[in-house]
Amino acid sequence: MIEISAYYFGAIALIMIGLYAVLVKKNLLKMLVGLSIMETGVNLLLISIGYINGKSAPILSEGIGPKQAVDPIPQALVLTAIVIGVATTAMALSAAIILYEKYGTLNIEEIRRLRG
Amino acid sequence: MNGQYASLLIAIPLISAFFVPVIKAASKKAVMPFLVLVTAAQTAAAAWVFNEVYTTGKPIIVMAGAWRPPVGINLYIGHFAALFVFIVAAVSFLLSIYNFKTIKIEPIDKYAMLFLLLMLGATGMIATGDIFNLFVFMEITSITAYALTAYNKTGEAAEASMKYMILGGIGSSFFLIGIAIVYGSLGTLNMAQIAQLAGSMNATAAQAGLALLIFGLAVEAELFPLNAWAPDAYQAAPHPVTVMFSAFVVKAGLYAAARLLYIMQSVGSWHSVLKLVVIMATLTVLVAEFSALRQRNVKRMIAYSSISQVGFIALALALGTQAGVDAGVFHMVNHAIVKALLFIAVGYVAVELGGAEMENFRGLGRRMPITAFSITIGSLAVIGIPMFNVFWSKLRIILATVDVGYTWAAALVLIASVVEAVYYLRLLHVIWFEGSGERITESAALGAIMLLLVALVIVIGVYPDYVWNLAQKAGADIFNVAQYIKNVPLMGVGA
Amino acid sequence: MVSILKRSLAIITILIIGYWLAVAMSHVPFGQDKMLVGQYYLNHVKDQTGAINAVTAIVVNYRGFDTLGEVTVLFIASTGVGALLWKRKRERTARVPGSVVLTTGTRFLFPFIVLFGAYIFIHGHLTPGGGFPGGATIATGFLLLYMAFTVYEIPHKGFEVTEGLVGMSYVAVGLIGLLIGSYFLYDWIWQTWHVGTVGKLFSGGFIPIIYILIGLKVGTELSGIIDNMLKEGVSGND
Amino acid sequence: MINEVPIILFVPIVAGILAWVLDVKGVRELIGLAGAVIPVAYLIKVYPTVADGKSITYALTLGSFNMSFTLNTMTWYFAIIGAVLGLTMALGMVSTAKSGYNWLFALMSFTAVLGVFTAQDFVSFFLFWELMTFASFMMVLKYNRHASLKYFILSVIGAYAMLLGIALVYARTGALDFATISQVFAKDAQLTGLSGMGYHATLTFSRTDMILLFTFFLTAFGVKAGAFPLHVWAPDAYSETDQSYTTFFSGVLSKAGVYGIFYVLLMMMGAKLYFSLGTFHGHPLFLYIIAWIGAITVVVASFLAVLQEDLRKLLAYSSVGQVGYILLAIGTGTALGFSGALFHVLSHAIFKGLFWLVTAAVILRTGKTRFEDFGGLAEKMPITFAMGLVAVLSLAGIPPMAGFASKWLIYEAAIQAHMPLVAGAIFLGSALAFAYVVRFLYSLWFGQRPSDLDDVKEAPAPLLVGMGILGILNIVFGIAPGLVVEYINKLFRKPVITGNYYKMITPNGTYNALSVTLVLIAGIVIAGLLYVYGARARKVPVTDTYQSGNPVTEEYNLSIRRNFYRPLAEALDFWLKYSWDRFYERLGQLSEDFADVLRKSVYNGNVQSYSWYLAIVLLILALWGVL
Amino acid sequence: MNFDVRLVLEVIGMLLYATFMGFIFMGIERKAMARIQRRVGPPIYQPIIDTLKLLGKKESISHGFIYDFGPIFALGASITALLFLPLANFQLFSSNADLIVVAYLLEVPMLGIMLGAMSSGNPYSALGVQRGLLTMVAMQLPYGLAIIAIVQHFGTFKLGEIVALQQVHGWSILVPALLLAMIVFDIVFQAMIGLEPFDIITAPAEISMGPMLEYGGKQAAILFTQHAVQLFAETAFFAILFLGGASNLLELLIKQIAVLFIAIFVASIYPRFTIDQAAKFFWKWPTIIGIIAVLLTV
Repeated sequence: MIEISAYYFGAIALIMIGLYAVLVKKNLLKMLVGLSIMETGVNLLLISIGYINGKSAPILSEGIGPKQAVDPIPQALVLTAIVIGVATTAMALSAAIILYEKYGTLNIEEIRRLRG
Repeated sequence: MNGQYASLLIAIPLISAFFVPVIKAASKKAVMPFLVLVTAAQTAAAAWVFNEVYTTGKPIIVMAGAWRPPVGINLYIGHFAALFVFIVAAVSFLLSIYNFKTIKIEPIDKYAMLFLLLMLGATGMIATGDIFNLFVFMEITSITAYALTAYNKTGEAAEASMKYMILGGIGSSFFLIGIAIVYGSLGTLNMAQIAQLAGSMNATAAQAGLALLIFGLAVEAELFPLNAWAPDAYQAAPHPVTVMFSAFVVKAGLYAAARLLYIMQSVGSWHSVLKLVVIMATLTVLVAEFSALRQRNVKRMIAYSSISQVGFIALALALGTQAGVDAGVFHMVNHAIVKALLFIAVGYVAVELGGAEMENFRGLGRRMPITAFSITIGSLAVIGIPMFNVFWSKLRIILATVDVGYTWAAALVLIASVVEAVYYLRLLHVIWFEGSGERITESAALGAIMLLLVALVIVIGVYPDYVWNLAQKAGADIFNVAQYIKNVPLMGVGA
Repeated sequence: MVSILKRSLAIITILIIGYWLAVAMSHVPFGQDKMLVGQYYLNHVKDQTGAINAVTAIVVNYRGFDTLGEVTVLFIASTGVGALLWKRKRERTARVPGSVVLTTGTRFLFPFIVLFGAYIFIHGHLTPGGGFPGGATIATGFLLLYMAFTVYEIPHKGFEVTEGLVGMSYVAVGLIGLLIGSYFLYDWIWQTWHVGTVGKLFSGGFIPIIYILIGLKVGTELSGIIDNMLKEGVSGND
Repeated sequence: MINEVPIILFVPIVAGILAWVLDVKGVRELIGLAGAVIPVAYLIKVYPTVADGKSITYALTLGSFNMSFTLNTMTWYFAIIGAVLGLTMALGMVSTAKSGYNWLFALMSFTAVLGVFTAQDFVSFFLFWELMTFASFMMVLKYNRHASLKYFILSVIGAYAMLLGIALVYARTGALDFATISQVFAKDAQLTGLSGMGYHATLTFSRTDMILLFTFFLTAFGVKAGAFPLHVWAPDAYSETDQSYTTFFSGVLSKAGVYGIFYVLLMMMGAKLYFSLGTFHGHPLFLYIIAWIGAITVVVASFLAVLQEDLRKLLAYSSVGQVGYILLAIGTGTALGFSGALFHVLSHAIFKGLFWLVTAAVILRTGKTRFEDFGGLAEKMPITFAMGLVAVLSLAGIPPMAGFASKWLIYEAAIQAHMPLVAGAIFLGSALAFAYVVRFLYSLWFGQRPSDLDDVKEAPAPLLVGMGILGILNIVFGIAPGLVVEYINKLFRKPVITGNYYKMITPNGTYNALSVTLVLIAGIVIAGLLYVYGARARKVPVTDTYQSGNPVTEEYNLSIRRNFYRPLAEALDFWLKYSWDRFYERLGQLSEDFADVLRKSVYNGNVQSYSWYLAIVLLILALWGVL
Repeated sequence: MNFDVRLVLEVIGMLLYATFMGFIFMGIERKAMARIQRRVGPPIYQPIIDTLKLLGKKESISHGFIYDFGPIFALGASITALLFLPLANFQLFSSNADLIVVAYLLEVPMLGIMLGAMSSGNPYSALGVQRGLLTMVAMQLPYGLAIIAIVQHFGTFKLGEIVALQQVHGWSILVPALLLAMIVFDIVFQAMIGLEPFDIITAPAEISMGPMLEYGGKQAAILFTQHAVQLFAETAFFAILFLGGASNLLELLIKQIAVLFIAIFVASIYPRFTIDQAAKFFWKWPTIIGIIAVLLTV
């Protein structure tokens, strides 16, 4: 069996839970929630990559020199990724609103006018 | 002007997009003309960059904030990017005129912003030299695309958009995981540096990372079976947006995938990844062409055709040879022109006759002769008739494919091409030899646009050398990774 | 039956994929120093940007392009939501007015929330936070207003114009850099003039300026999204 | 550098485009005609050069492919056939073409065919090949969608097979020009020959490669030549277009396939194919296959031609059958056979061209195509009838005609090559040819004339000129086959067939066309004397015939117009149940259904399924990564 | 070709001889048939009388130029075919054309007859034409195979050489393969000279002489003459190919009559086939035998 950190495990587990929701849930909103969970998992994964044992946040105020800080880049990336996630979710939700208006349902199996 | 002004390519659309609300507050009518202005400016800037890159023969490295890579993010406007940024800008310019006729649904100001941002996203994706920045631009592109797909606000549009979002969301998540793995292994995000260090990655991690990156991009690049969103989105999106999808959005994805593929070529399992992409590309071509065969909606039919052509390009890019990449780039250019032409014409018909159903095309030759002529030339070009541009790139692709030994792939895509010929020719028959109707006055501006594209198709078809040279240079830009690394002025951080 | 089959298939699938990811990640050791470019940032952040928050410095300065893109993404979201939910005439349809506690609390808290948000983005280069959290905080204030008052609406036009102007200013700041330092998004304030002392409020080059802009922008955009989502089209239209 | 070659090549298409753009009645005909005359004139001008064995080359670079076009002894022969037919086509089209569209694509295919014949590298060969397919397809599309699609699909399958072949050659040799590739093949053939003797060498092309190449190119050329079983497009396509154009279409375009087989399969890779594929009963296997394809094509197409009820279809099947003769002759693998094939290329072009012009004239004047609607036109269109008779005599292989000379060579070649069954096919085929041309004669020209054809006029002058050219050529080359044979000998750089202008001497046979002609004339004169000696004849109408004592009125139809060869169909009923055409149609239908199923099940509209696709890809990646 | 007086005389003499003998053959045919059927039959010279009578008719009708030209062409072609055969010691033009040419020339008269018949406009004639052509189609395959067998065996197309080789090595029919070929050829021969069971083309009782139906007067006379010449040429052809040719006219005549009698016997035994039966028949046994013959001689 492989050795894997709990943080990684947690992040991957979140991603997989999200994927599971997307693959199984019939309700559109639940699928979107699944997507969000995936994004969260990815963000967690990303940020846990930057962690270095025993170091603190990369704010170089008193007592924390360049050698005492964790990798700042993943944090910056995650900041961006979160915003992107928010944007996607917002878009998805507004599309869902329209869908509900036009189809009267959020069941994914009934939203199938475009096919073939 | 120094090369850093190439950053205007990003700045112009962005600042203009932000300016739109201000303009709208002043006069709502000014929005569309403003769009024309901006795209014209962008085209001018892109033309300047293009000229600069191709005359000096050196790429322009835009370093944001004066930080040398890998510390800062750099834009790498090499031969490929210069060429494609120009295509993006020029197509957008044409579309900004096309918008007048096709976009009637409010709110137009929002549409204008999204339009500019889609252009921006594609430009950025093509130009960037940083893998995370690529992700950001990819998201800009795709979120704009989601919004624009649903722009018509019909049920179909929202449905298509939703499909696109879910698949795109999954794709981008996994892409990000890929980034995480790469960053975690190498500690850098700069593509040139990744290329330098890729060989030192742990084989398993590298394989997974590369696979995930390609997976994420393949969703954007419409490779089967990750392209299920594409026909719906193409069909439901407003016509200019469809043109953009086909002409450059998907190309940006393809380019990004190709770029990542080649910079990671020292990864152990590189060849297997290539083979995988070849298989997917071949399947893309096959499935898309067969799906288009009985299509009753012409726009959707052409969408399928577009997907299949994308498969062609992906096939060429994944061959792993210089010839293949050159051919792929050449096909990208040709496909951008031809599909822009087709979608513009079909969209125009749909606007004038109330839908892109096959029935509306009966007697089109008599009703809208210029449009019908454009569709004809476009279709013939796609089929690969000589004297039209696609012929050359298809020929190149097949030669390159067999050269690598993928005779089966070449055979399969050619079979698919036969199918393609069938449905296009059926369309042509419907247009010219069936039905009739009263003449419709065609818009002069659109006629001019279409004829311009027709002229391009024919000129490249008759004299392909110029574009082929461009494509060769652009192909070398993608393929020659050593040169790429050399071109990026990496500062010696860590390396 | 089908559902069970599907579920079990899904579970098997995600287990395999998860296992694969785990295997891949196991080669990216956790908690170890893998920094390459990161270390460079930590070493030079103070003298090169004048900020002590390395993350902020990276976000705004070193990787300014990302942030520009990020702002754009949010802008797209707001525009997109606006475009999708656009109706010729829209109204709020909330029926139940907020309770006394809520309304009073909101009235009382709103200025502080805004202030706090402002604080966050102004001090972005010194403390954790920055434009995005700050803007989000401000938007929470407006959300509170929406929840408390059934008729409340943000001043759309003003918000939209602000959004645009602020965004333009951001790009303009970048372009000024291009003019002064001949690099886009060049930190002309710090690198040219070295304004301020490291660790104090007036430092960090253009980080505070950009964060203020971002804060405003995020605030207005998120508020706009909230507004759009809360309203519904009046019947008979579209 | 501009020499004759580019002029010959590009004048027609330029003229076509001009005619299409201007599209003024009168002007477009003039331009089109000019576009067809100029190549002929220039080709005649360069005749002394090519006859000397020199060649004229025109090279250009397009898309960084080096292309070259050469007129040499070989290519000139095909080019002049194409050009003359093109000229007659243009003459015909002056009368029959109603729009610039026809001129554009007819002349485009003119250029394309010349390009195919003169190309010296695979790129230009393929380019013009495609152009040719496309132009001819457009000519058919205007008249019939189904026929044109069938034609196009098969052609494109062929073209793509060729493309694969080209790509394979390119992959192995890195070259695209014929000269280099020929050298590589020649060298490789030697090595293969050596390795057969126990000497080990690394070969450029393996046996599998050669089998692939042979299949690819044979498919490509077979489609265009209309070889069995890829012939099904031909009858429909030949008939569903402007009949003046069919002159060219059937007379020349099908020869492109023959040219390809001759040039690529035989001259370029013949030796290599021979060594790689081995022999069968002493014949090189690949030639044996070609010969049998030819033989089957002859028999099948001729049988079907006999049974047709439509004038155009009959001629179309006949075209297919005649091309079968050419393939068969090539398949004999002897110099004599090749000579016969080349000669038959010429004679088929001129007699079938003549046939189609006659058909064009008839259809133009009557507007009918089915045999049951015709009759008694000989009186109304005597010159056309005379020309039709020449064509009939030539096709049926009546001695002093071009058709006989070439057929005779093929007989000799096939029998001498010890391919008796194949030769038997020729006997059968020529009897069938006899049968179907008689049908042509009877239904069109003789018998009782339907009353609605009473005011039919003689064919228009340009058409008559076109027919005249071809008719005279038929007779000239028939009486003096040496003219052609002498030229063909130059191709082989040795006298394959000796003799003089009138006499052909093969190793084991002779044919003196002039003496046959003279004796025939003498015989006719003798018979004529007998006739003159007899009492004067009184002319009576056609209906005034013996009818077992039954008086017949004018309205009573005395001609057998429908199902003329019914008994044959009855004798063949077992075989007629099977049809390749139907087979292909069904195949097409099947693939369309398949496409439907695929489309509906893959793109089923459910985004969850789509997500599953993604998951499956991930799963595959995962399995591949983990395992 | 230089003008050769001797050749001209030979040609004229041979034509007269052949025509005369051809008529006699026709007479023999009728007489023998009658004798077999236990009738008296007309005198052997009856065809000559018939022909002269027809030629002497005061008036004949014509359906147009082709109607007249058809028989003339047919006769001309028959004469041509005849003159290219090496008849005994008379080589005539035979060095100018070989087996294939002659085989073709022997079919050309058919075209003339067809032309004339078709232009007559009589449906029976048309039927005759159809039957004639179908018979030809049917018989051509075995016919071709027989000829191929000959050529393959002797390795030459030249009739003169074939005759010479037979004179040296013995008759063709002594070779087993060529015997088979001869059998095939003999079956075909019935059809060539229009006798039962393959007299489908004229089928007197069914379609009233088919192609010849409309003809009377001088045209009919020409057709009779043509038939005579053709009969002579074909029997000679048979003799040349299989019976070792001849060194003088008498020998040739004997062989021709022998051939003729075989044909007559066969004809009087078998009833007429319908046309599709004929086709099926020809494509079955004669073809198979022919294939065996050619494969044996490869």
